Amino acid sequence: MTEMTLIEGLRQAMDEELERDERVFIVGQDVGPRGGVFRATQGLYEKYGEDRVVDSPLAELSIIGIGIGTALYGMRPICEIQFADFIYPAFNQIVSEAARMCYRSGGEWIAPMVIRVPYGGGIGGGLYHSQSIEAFFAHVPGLKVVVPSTPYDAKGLLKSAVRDPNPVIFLEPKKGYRLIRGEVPEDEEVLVPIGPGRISREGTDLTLFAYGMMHHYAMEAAERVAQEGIDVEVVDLRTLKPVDRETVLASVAKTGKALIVHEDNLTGGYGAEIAAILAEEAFADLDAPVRRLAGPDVPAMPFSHPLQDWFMLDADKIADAIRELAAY
Amino acid sequence: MTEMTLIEGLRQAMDEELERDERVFIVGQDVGPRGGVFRATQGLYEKYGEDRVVDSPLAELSIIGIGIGTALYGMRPICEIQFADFIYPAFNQIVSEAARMCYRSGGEWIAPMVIRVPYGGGIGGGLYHSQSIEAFFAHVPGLKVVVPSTPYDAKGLLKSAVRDPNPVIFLEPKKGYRLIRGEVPEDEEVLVPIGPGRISREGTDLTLFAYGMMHHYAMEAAERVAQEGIDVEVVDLRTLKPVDRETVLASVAKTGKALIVHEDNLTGGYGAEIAAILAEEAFADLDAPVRRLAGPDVPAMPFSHPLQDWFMLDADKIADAIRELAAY
Amino acid sequence: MEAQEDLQVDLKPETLLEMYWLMVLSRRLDERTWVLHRQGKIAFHISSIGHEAAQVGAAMALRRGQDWVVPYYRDLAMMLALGFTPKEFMLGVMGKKGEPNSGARQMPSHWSIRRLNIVSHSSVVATQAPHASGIALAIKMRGDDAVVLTSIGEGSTAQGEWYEAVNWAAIHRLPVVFMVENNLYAISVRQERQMAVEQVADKAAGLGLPGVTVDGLDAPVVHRAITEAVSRARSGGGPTIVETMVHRMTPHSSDDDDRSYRTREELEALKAQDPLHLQRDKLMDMGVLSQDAEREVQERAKREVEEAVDFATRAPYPEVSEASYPVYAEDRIDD
Amino acid sequence: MEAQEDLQVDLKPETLLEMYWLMVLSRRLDERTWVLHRQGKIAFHISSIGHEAAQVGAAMALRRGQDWVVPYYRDLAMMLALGFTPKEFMLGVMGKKGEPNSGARQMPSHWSIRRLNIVSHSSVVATQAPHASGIALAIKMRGDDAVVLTSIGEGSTAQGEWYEAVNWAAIHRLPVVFMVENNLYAISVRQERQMAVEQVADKAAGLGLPGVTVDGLDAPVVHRAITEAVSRARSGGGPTIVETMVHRMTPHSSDDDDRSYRTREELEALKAQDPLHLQRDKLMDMGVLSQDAEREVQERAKREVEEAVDFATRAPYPEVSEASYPVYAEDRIDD
Ligand SMILES: Cc1ncc(C[n+]2csc(CCOP(=O)(O)OP(=O)(O)O)c2C)c(N)n1
Ligand SMILES: Cc1ncc(C[n+]2csc(CCOP(=O)(O)OP(=O)(O)O)c2C)c(N)n1
Ligand SMILES: [Mg+2]
Ligand SMILES: [Mg+2]
Repeated sequence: MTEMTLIEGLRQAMDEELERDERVFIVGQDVGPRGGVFRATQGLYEKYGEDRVVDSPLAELSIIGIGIGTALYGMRPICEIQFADFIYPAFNQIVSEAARMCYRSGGEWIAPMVIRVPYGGGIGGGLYHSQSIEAFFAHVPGLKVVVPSTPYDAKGLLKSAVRDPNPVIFLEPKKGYRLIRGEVPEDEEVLVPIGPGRISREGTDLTLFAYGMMHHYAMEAAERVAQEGIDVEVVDLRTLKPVDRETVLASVAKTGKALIVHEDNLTGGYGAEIAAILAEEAFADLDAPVRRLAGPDVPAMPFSHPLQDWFMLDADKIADAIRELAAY
Repeated sequence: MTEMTLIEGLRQAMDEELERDERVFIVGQDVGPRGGVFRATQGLYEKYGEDRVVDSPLAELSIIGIGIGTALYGMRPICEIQFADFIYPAFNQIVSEAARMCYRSGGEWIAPMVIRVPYGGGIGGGLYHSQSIEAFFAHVPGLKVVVPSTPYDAKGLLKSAVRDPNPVIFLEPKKGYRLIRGEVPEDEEVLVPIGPGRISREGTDLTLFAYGMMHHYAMEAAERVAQEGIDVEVVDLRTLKPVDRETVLASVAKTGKALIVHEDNLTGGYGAEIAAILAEEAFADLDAPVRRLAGPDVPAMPFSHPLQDWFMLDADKIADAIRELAAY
Repeated sequence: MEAQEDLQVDLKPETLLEMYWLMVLSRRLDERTWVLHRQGKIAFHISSIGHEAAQVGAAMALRRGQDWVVPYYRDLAMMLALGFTPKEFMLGVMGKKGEPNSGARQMPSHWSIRRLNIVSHSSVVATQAPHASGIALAIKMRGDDAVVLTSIGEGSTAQGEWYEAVNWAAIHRLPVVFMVENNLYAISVRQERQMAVEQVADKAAGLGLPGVTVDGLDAPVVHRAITEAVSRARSGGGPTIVETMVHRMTPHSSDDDDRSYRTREELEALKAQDPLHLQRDKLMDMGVLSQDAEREVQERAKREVEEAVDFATRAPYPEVSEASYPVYAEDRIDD
Repeated sequence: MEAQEDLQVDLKPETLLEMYWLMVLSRRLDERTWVLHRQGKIAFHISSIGHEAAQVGAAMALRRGQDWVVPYYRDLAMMLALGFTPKEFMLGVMGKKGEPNSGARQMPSHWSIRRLNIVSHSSVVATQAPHASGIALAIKMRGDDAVVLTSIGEGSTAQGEWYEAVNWAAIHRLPVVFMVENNLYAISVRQERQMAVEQVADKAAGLGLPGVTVDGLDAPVVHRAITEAVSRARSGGGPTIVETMVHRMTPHSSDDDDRSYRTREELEALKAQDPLHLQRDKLMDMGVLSQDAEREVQERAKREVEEAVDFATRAPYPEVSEASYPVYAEDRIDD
């Protein structure tokens, strides 16, 4: 076991997959000599050369569209979108093309590819370097949407995503790149399956659903309220699409209460789907209203620090929501 | 009062607004001499000329981006996207730009514009001429999302949308363009406010939430089950963003049961938000699980008739869902 | 446009006859589909009438089944020239089970034929162009010697998708040919409203690759232009834009009515220059096509088309269960 | 690039001095902001150092406050030349209350100054270009005589957004100038990876409008090129691409470290051609700028910059409640 950061887990995953399979390559802005603006691909250009780590033009739709083309030919592209906020120019290629390729061709053509996307706020990035985008893509059949919250999962899920035969939107909580540290075995291959959620803390009083950076804060909040006698079960959803309904429902069947946390705007956010699943299928189990704690419904996270703090969730805000729900 | 079709209501609305305000103009593909591929703008080019009814290049992002520019200068563009399925190239301009303009400039700049979008299936359009897209946009703060289901509302809401100081995504149930008929007064100005939902049928046993073409079928289904003694309240949501929470909650407080119907894919669809609102705020009122009846989670509506019928909702399927929920 | 010398001489008589046969087959199949539509037997048709010479000329410049093709909806004649059959087409038109493009999931004329390296495309115009560049990038990465041909209408070159795709190909000198079928209309919108240049090929100068405009009513002329572009691509010389000037001799599709935006005189003038007739007359002048052979070609085409209609009419619709998969690659039946 | 005759003669000495003053002011402000960043007092800076001559030359070719400007993040010097103040800039850098671009909602250098017709833009590159064409379309529709100037980096012209925007302007001959600030880099990616043409101005040929490339280190040269483009636009002659060759003399932003992708020698060579020094030396040679005047300019700039820093440092942060509005136009305070 070695301790490493989230971004180190990601970098190792790419390194190992590039090594393992010559069909794998990386394409994106500044991924080459620069090693990515967050340094996720650092050293890979030097190791694998410019044919395997390709600096794209500043044109997101082409990163995805080109990626799809190479995938149709049998390659396994890892496409990097520099910030989640810049994925919208490629929305058409992702939603109309990558997601529908398998179905529309009756399975004759597939587009296995990973779309790596640093997302989320709290880093002084203002409206356009802080966004969360999972709700858009978790709505689209044909896509898988994955969000790791630990270095182990970051490595293991990214390696699985590279080997997955479908387009995978791989969301990386960028605030946690260097902040989140954890143990990752060195001597064995780390592969985490896409699909299953993970009960990261067992508890009995209520279930807290989270992912990415919010999972990190959720664990902090759960520890804090534990001292007050509130026993929170925390579920790290990890795969948002397809979601692990069994784990979601089983946990709420046990605790009777559900709190869903995400940074993205509340209305129509990913939490709505979890709440809806519970409203449909956990009716008899619920002892309290479902509670969503999410980013406010303003267009995006403001820059100025006090304003950003107002938008951004943290362990304090989550702990408050836990206390309120537990008291119901 | 005159009876007219939905599309006639839309055409009259545009005609009147072009007449009323010289800042209003139409831009889109084939909106000029062709009068739109659905004939929504028929006759307007001849009446108002090529400066007010502008055939755009085949390039959606530019239709929206240009529209935003004109709006910044004080114009009131009505942008037509030919089919909902073709809006994704413009996703970036809509989400990053139009929706965030007011907030990001502290209100100094606004982008008042209407984005008219024929949507929905059941017309043999296959994967790319049948899509529903409301969930994507109803998630975006700064946008309003409107869906009329009657000629009266089509006319009255479109006129309100043109006068609204914000970007409005105006979704038109294209299957109903000529199928849905209704009374519209001729001698008075028809304006329907954006925001309020409408109880289109009072009932006591359960509440059925619908919009657009599905509202049409919902009414049919409600009449059908009425003969079996099930008294359904139907709510035509009309404005999806911002949604009329009061009407939603008041109706369920009365009936205790909620069925939400939409054509779009189930997971992460618009129904999730309604279900979530109910799960959060109608906990004490609900006598049964919330039920969503929606398009299946396949990438889009298939072409071949039997396959399309499998995907598409209709009055029969809605009636079945009503019966099941009523029996809970 | 390129000066058009007597190019026919480049090609063997068999090749010229094959070209003509494919054009006739496509035309008869296309016309028959319009009739089915008028009879209310099918829901939708989009036609390649007037584009056949360009499409057949282009397809025959490829190594069929080895090179890759990323087409668009108007490419019926191109598909036939690549080995797609009238029966397969009719299954698609009628939305019948086993329709090879999409298992009847997509509208007719949305091509995808795996065995021929013909890649699935959507209805969203220009989205296919980046795929073509991507395939070409993969070919280059793998060191293979295949070439990609992708086609598009002139109107659709207004999309940023097309610009970005061509830009990639030009930067990386990828083995791809961007064929443009310029019929001057995008549904009702004329070229002047789509671009400020005279020819789509003029866009090449702004993207850093060669571009040519050729007479798309003349299959051998197109054949030569595409052959040149393909051999440049195959030998590492990079991409080319080949614009073929064609006629859209029908409304945009069976949903369209073109009377609101073009005069009947304009249409008649187009029809007077029917690529099928031009080709026939040339071949007859050259002595390559006899009256008898012409009759035979027509009869054979008619026969094949009727067989296709019968076959597809009798074919079953898909099982309803087919609509539910494959959403993900692991849902594929043969997985 | 255009032949560069002695263009200085076109401009009055006061104008030349005003240009120089604005360049100096921008540079001192910019450098001071880097210092604040190194001191850990601010979170982010993106610099216009090396672009000042082009930006000031361009801004001064406009009717300030009447023409419209749709800029991008690197345009500090342009903003100052249009009437934006150092105090306003510093408020934005520090995220303080009343910051006029966005009320401290956006990152620094995301311009929006209503009173100067400077339009709000996002961080998403190239999205501003269609807005510029749209404003120009509205100007044409209303029969007004304003002109739009929009700026962008060379890398961002790879976006389909830019292509579609320029295409509209060319088709409709709109009164807009597409200024490109070509510093050869998009963060780390060099121009050769962004396009296959030698110059961004070469893209004009493919879009059907004029395009020129000029020395962006020489403010009067840029001034002349933009003046010509503006007067063409104003008189109905349509849009122009004006590419200015500039130097990015800093890393991309305070988040960047350019050592991984460009050598120190390359950077030193750029710095040896500092537009500020070039301009100073020319004005001194011409006798327009004396040693005393130079000292005064520098001191005044320093003073104004320090005043701005003090002012912004003392200014309060926004109230937290400000974060919640205006999501919709009706939420605006003064509505
Ligand atoms: C993105 C997108 N927008 C609009 C449409 C609707 N549409 C289908 S074909 C077409 C015109 C295409 O014209 P062109 O590219 O010239 O090809 P042609 O049909 O003339 O061969 C339009 C507007 C579409 N399919 N996709
Ligand atoms: C759509 C989008 N993709 C990526 C980015 C991240 N990014 C910000 S600036 C930049 C480089 C821009 O280069 P260029 O256009 O040449 O302008 P310069 O910064 O050199 O002036 C990149 C990649 C972005 N802001 N927007
Ligand atoms: Mg065309
Ligand atoms: Mg640059």
